[in-house]
Amino acid sequence: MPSPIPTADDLIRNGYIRRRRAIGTMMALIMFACAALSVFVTTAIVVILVEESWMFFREVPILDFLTGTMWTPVFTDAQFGVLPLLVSTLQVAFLALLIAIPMGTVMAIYLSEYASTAVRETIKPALELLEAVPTVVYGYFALIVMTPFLQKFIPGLAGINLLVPSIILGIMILPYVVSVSEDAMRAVPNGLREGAYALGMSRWQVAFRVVLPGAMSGVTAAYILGMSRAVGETMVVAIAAGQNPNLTFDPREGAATITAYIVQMSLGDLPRGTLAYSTIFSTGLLLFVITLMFNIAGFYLRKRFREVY
Amino acid sequence: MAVMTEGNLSGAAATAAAVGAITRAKRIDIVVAACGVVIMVMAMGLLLTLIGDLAIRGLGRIDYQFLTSFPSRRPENAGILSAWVGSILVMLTTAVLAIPIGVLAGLYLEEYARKNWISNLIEINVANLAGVPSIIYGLLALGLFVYGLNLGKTILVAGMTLGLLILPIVIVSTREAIRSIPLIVKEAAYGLGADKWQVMWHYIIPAARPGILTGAIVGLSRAIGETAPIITIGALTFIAFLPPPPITDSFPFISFAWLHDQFTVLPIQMFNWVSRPQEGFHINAAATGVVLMVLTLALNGMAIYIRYRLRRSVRN
Amino acid sequence: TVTVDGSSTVFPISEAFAEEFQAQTGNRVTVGLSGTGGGFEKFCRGELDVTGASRPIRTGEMEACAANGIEYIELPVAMDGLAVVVHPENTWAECMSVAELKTIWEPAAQGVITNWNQVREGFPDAPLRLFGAGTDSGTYDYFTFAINGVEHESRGDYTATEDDNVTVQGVSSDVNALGFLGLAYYEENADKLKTVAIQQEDGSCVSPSVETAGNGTYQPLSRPLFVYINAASLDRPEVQAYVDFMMTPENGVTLVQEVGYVPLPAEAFDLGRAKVAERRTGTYFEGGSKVGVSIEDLLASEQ
Amino acid sequence: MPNTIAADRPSDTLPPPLRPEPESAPLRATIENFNFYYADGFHAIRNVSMPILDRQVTALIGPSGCGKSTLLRALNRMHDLYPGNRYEGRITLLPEGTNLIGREMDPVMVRLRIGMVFQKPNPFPKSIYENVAAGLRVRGISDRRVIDEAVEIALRRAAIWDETKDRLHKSAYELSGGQQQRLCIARALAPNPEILLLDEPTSALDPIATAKIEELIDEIGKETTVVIVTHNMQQASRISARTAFMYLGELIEFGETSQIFTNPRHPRTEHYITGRYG
Amino acid sequence: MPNTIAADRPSDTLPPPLRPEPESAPLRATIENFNFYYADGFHAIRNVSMPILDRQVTALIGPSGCGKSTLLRALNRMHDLYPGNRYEGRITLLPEGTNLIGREMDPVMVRLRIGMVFQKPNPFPKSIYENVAAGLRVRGISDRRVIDEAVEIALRRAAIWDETKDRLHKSAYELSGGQQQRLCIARALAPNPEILLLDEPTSALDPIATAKIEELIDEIGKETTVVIVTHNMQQASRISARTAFMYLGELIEFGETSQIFTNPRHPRTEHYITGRYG
Ligand SMILES: Nc1ncnc2c1ncn2[C@@H]1O[C@H](COP(=O)(O)OP(=O)(O)OP(=O)(O)O)[C@@H](O)[C@H]1O
Ligand SMILES: Nc1ncnc2c1ncn2[C@@H]1O[C@H](COP(=O)(O)OP(=O)(O)OP(=O)(O)O)[C@@H](O)[C@H]1O
Ligand SMILES: [Mg+2]
Ligand SMILES: [Mg+2]
Ligand SMILES: O=P([O-])([O-])[O-]
Repeated sequence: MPSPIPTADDLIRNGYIRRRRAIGTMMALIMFACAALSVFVTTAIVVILVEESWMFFREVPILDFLTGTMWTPVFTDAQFGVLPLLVSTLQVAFLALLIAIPMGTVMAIYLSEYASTAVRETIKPALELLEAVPTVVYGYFALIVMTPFLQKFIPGLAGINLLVPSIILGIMILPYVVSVSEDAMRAVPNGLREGAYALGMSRWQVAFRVVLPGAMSGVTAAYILGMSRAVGETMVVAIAAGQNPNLTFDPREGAATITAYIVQMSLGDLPRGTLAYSTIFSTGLLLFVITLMFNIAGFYLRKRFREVY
Repeated sequence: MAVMTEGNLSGAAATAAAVGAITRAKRIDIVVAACGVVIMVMAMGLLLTLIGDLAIRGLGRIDYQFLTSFPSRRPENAGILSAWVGSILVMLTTAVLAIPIGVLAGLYLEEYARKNWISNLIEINVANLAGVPSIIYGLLALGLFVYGLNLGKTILVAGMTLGLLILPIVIVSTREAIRSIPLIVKEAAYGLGADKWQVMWHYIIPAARPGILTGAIVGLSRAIGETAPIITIGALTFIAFLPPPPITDSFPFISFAWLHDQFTVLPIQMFNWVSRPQEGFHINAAATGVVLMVLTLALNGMAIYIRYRLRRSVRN
Repeated sequence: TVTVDGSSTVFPISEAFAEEFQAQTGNRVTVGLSGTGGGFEKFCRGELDVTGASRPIRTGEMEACAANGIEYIELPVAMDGLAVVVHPENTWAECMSVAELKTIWEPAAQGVITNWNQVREGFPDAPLRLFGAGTDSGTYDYFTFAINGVEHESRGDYTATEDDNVTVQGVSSDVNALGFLGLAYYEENADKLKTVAIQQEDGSCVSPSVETAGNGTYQPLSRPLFVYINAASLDRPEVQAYVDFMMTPENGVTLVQEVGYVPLPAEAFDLGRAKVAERRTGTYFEGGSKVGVSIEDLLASEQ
Repeated sequence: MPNTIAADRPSDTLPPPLRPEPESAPLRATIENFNFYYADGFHAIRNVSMPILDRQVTALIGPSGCGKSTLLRALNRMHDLYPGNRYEGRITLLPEGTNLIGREMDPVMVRLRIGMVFQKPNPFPKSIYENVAAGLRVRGISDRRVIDEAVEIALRRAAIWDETKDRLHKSAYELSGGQQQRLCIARALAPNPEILLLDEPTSALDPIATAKIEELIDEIGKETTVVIVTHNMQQASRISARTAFMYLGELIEFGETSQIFTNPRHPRTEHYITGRYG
Repeated sequence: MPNTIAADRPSDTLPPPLRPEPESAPLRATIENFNFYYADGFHAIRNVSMPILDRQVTALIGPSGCGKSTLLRALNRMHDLYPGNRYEGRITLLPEGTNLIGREMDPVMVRLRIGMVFQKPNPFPKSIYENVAAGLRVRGISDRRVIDEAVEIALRRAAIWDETKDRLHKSAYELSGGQQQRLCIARALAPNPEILLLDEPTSALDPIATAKIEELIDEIGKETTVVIVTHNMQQASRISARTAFMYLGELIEFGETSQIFTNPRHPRTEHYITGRYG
């Protein structure tokens, strides 16, 4: 009785191998297509942003766009200086980082150098919940709860201001900063820590003098990627920082960010082909370029710390 | 120890001189640890305040009626039926689109791609996409899906938009899950004579499932709370009906008409209600916020649980 | 399905109609919130059956509709007032003239008028923070027309929002703020805001209210609200039914009142129904807002 | 004997490696002038030639790092999984005469012919039944009865049928280490491989499990060609017919197991089997 | 000699470990009845007693896993970094007589007295200068001149001054492996530790770097008490005055290095140093 189990030669003869190879090739192609889709998405983003803001930049020279101090594109005296939006965008991101960097760094150090495994394993997921809260919810929390509360302590704090959304954003990106920098700190080899302890260092000295410098490129990546997130965050600023394109360096005042402007314009109907429609793409393009720079810088820094150890 | 010129450094004297420094260091140590704890408590405190505040304002409003009614001009009659159904349908579309594509892409990058400039480019690209602001995806959707392809402001478009948004999350988590599969399992599979795709399909994907699932859930929980891209595609509408059901009573029993229907989702409904003048609607908004939070927290909890189980099973 | 979109001011009315109509007939109605201008854009592309408007159709929009062969029937549905609001602790801006408001809002004020003391001598030296409707809204169009004299022209450096609640929130939390919004929004937030009375031509100061808006004494900021119906859509029974539903006094009066607007007198509904039945298309207002339109004028418009 | 301390540096005075003598027993494969380079350029196997006897157990021994695993894994083209590795020479499968490491040879085809068991038991995270059936499914077999039968036969041959027959559909992870290794052997046996490769299959196991598996290999070796890597010289001497001794990537001596262990020709072989360093 | 094959199982017939004889040379520390348990309960050091001679090099040798590193790391309380580890017995620092592993003893204070160099060079991600200065800064020294001088002395003692004096403020990562290890020695030497511990300091290095470091240890051992773990027996015999041979957590034999290597008293010591298994 021939064995029911085919030998390799049987499999060749009955075409099974050929079929399998065909399936394998096909799946490899499909997989490649899926991976390439991500490149296509980026391309599509760039194409759409450039194409739709083409009309805008035909009317408004790029230099005027980037250096003008007044942004009133849909009003009678139309001005197309994006600086008010850009300044408040960067201001919010900067203030958010001012909160997230020290807090995040100390917390990452605490988790990687001080906390026991049990504490770390409990805190990290709990922190992630901070990131998971829908941003609309944060937005109203900022507007309705935080602002009135802080107005009691900060004189001159307008009801709609840059400060409160910055604080909220800082807390929102905190878990991200913590988790990326903690990863970097944990990648610092134990041998380095032991070397430091062997010299008689105490924990904080090991953490700040050895681990932190050792993890610096990863920690910097965390800051930069956090910055990118803060720059791109939308609903919190749209709701709580207001929609007035106000060129100000006083965080107690409200001012529209790029994202807030886009949301505000989208809330109405934007007929395609109008200048108003193209403004959201030109500002969107600017936003994309900024975050792209941060993201790529972050990518390389992260990659570097992975390579060092 | 005659060679030692600095007497203050030698032997026991060094220790004595160091005592001050040590005491100081110890104090700083305590301060740093305390800072860590305080910051943690502050962050968690904010989260709890937020949840608490939302719950105080909205929890009382949530009842059967609220969950099963359409929006209404009267806040006390209004409900979130169309919103949560819309959210679920959009999530479903998002999941069906993003998960398979993301998994296959992750598989390709981790197992198939040669290390060359193309794979390098794709890698940078995925890392960048993960950081592209969600509103940019909204602009992409507006320019490409709504106007470019004329698909309208439908569930399908929302699903595709959010699908693209979470694609990098799925890709990254898939890659991490695959990377953590022990080499010996993979070698065992190849050793049996399996070809690459068989190894992927029968061994790698099943083994990576928990990791992929966590990533997908985290992605979906992010998508469910996304507001900006949905606003951008223009879906701020009073919707007091449900899309056609996916299952029909006549052949072929399955209908995809719902994909092309208009919709609303929870964050949009919340946003809409907050912009009403009446206080009653603000309470409804808070209640919607509670529902939204419960959903995202539940999804995240699920992800954390799966990850926890995964870790335990790896340890064993 | 009946598709309704347009003015956010008219939205509560449309929503009420839609809700009741759906409950009674089972027909589906979607109501969007694109603002008057946005609504007309879509309407004239033929995407809508009904669009709400807080000002009459503009010439440009009429042309767009004509270009696409869209014929429309104009129906007034309610009267509304625009309220100029300040913080309750604002003690100086009790009553302001149209000229003063124009000083604040005209295009030339952009980047120039930034302090209260530039508005009137005696006003405090305090920053002036402005809130108001976005450019897609009829509220904006009507306000600019009534105050600045030219529709759709104003300064641009203020918080321009399609979401009136932003204005409520902004003004109620800032002593130095000034904003304008629909009367309904003010009434719901009367505890957080204070209205500024408007000095009439005769020198008297009139505060906005349902009464003064309805009887025409609050000028120039009371205005009619409209819906425009795509004439071709009326061939669809559900659209016809929806319009009939709107033009029934029980609905037209009670629902409008319920959502906080000034309803039209009963005879307006008969006129409206007749107009629909005869498919009388076009606009009475010939291309733009008119100041000082009273209920009587509206009735005349339907003759 | 202080000079033995230096023995871990290869001495230059030793005779060159012995070439294997021509075999009279029937051959299943021959390795000819085989060289292997890892991706980093490391020359791990140096010009090895040796026969593999049909239906016999061949043992590969030698100190850690000498290239035993590398050679074994070359036999079923495991190295192809990692880019940059390079084969040279010829490994001929007999009687067909195909070159297993030829460029035109699909590694999957090689692995369909040659099964492998690894050092650490590595069952799949599936049921016991599915583990054994895995190799059959890969070959496109889906007939339930065929699989049932093949699974039983394989589990019996791997001497683990009695322990598993009542829990075939339980997870393989519930088995002990020794049982898991026998399961892996069953898994490799199920599709009837032409050659079975075993890489230190007992090194992770306790003596009792080891004894069971040795017995089993003895049994299997009667019907299947087996190549086994082991660092346990008693094991090699107990179960193999031929033994190859490798050192620093070279084949030092190949011969009948009894001869290698009682009368090694090369001094380094002798050093190694008598338990000295290197 | 087939019976030596079995030598990797501990035989029951061997004599018990020898206790070290009383030392006549001056002592720097004594280990008494020392036991160590890892957090998982593993009893890694079993009742070890031995002296550490003042200004001499003491070598710890023994097969892999016997507990050499564990014992060495106990001497500066490295195990305290990982919760759950347990010490028993006494390690007395002389002449003060303080118990290094006493409960009331602060591990930081122990580490301030006893320096350590690890198997793999582990410079800090800082400049060469700051690496050497690190131990001084920890001790609250901030006077620039004092540090400058101490850095130079330490680098000279570690025989790396010439190679680094022109790039003191460059990153330590720019040095070669051997230079990094000498830098780590300089770092440990800079604060003048009372005892210097070295855990296989040359195992990651090539022969030339190794020779340099051996020379250096020889030099250092004249003025500082050194304990070194090594798996290289030639190294132990070359640089140490006393050698301790450990096996499976126990101290088998302790004595003068020359005696241990030429005339071991315990058969297991002999087996080990003559290069046999186990
Ligand atoms: N992936 C690799 N890349 C480069 N060199 C490798 C790789 N794998 C193994 N080697 C080297 O090849 C040599 C042979 O390794 P191999 O694993 O074959 O030894 P072995 O004889 O099986 O040893 P053991 O008994 O320890 O398993 C060793 O020197 C090893 O360091
Ligand atoms: N953290 C730990 N937890 C539990 N057991 C451990 C731990 N570290 C080491 N061991 C065990 O303690 C024993 C002694 O280990 P140690 O590192 O001291 O050996 P060693 O003599 O230094 O060996 P080598 O020469 O390989 O470095 C070993 O059996 C090891 O497995
Ligand atoms: Mg091996
Ligand atoms: Mg060690
Ligand atoms: O939304 P509006 O009514 O202001 O157009």
